[in-house]
Amino acid sequence: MIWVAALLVAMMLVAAVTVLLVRNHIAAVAAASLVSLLLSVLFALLGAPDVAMTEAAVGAGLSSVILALALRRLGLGRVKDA
Amino acid sequence: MTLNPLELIVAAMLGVAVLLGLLRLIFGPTAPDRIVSADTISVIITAGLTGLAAWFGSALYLDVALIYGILAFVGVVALARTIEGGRQ
Amino acid sequence: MRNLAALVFVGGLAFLLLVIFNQFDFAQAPMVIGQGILTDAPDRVGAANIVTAVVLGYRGIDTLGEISILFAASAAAGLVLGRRRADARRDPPGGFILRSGAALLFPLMLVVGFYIILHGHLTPGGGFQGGVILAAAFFLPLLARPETPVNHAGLSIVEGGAGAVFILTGLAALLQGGEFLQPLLDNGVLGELLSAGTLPLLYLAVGLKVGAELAGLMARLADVEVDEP
Amino acid sequence: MMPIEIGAVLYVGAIGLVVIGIAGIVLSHHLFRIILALVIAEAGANLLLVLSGFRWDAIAPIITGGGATQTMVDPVPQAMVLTSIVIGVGVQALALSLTLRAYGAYKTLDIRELQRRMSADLAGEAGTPLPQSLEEPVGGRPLPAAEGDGR
Repeated sequence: MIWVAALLVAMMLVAAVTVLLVRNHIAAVAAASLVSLLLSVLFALLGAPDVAMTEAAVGAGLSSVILALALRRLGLGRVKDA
Repeated sequence: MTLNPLELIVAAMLGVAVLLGLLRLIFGPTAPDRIVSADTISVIITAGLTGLAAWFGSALYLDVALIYGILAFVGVVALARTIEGGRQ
Repeated sequence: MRNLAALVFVGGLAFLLLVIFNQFDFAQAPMVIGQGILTDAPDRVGAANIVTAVVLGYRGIDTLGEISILFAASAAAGLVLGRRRADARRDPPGGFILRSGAALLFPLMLVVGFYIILHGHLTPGGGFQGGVILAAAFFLPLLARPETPVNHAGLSIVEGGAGAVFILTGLAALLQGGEFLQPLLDNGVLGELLSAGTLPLLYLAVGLKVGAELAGLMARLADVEVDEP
Repeated sequence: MMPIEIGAVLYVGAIGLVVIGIAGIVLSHHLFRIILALVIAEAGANLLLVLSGFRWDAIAPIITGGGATQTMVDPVPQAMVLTSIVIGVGVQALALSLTLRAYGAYKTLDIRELQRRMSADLAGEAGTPLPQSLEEPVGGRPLPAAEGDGR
């Protein structure tokens, strides 16, 4: 269990740093939703399935939908050339 | 709570898969790469949650995986629509 | 200079938090209230999910405050965003796959959402999670076809009615001589669908309210117009 | 031995999320990035709360079938975190709608630029001279005279 938890924590921290450092806003939203996803697995591991479900629903789904809608309205969502 | 060899193999495979996806998320050159990698990771993590349910021997965690699968799909669709709107 | 000060502050904060939590024994915290609730809840509230018993039974008035805060936030966001002009440009509809996928997923997501809400006292889940799924279910067709009309008046009626049901259930407990929001009715058999008194009714109200609020919020957010730079 | 190690790992994760989030809030200059950092800090705080209720050899606080009483984790922090997550998304939506309005009014999301335009707008509205900038070229701290005048 300790290795699973350590791996999850390490990936979560990497994704959190990615949110702040990545230049593209869409990628930042994707990384933030990844932080929520990994956090919800951690919650499930810690014996809190209720909280894990809420975090998965809100953090992974609703929050990224709201952020993506706002990005679209802000006009920041356009794709740069490859 | 120790893992038997089969569970260990499953956990290692899932971990390596998520790590590979994470590499693409960090170094992916374009935004669509990163969104696709986030979607891939969410699918892998759904599989991990069902594996967690098997490991704990409790069906309660399957509900979590169900919710996870549905809402990750909606979130990725919203992100994809955002990119699509920007290209016109 | 400012960044340096900020970094020093953040590092100090990390050090402070680590030192504080180093004092606690991990996973050995005394569970005074938690242990009491764990032994007391199955008999008194009758919900198999103790977290539901805490959210709606022991801390019901906190939940009322929470849905009030959520209502205030969504109402304020709607007020700030405002209405769109009738002649504003709309987004193009989605592709074929997205349109048929949304039509296919809509009833399935409704079923899953109501399942999560109504089984909130038996399995993990409940009003908040199910409400989020309902909101996503009603938002998905809007994502596929942006010209779909949104019935904001109907959403307001559902939201207000659900909130009224929540408060009326609390007042009914008050009329019967109990406390506000005290669970009524018979507890039933632990682990059956119709058990735990009024808890499923309260969670249904919470779920409909959260779903209506979030669906209205997302529809407004998708509708708002900002001039493209 | 084992419990201490895994506790340290989990606490480092939670505190790391909080610290990364706060660093992002303080160091970013873009409003959207600040909201994302707020989300991360909130997630870390939630993890810290759930960790405080965790116990070894305990199962999730849901009674399943048998009725054999096992030890369960503390349900009270979980209920609190449930509340906190849902309120967090409401706050996030409100912040995003305010951001959208600010962008509609001032056409920028950089907070320094936003503050400059906003104070210029306010000064123009009130008919007062433009307040001096608090950012000094050298020394890095505002002059004492700049405190009183202006706003």
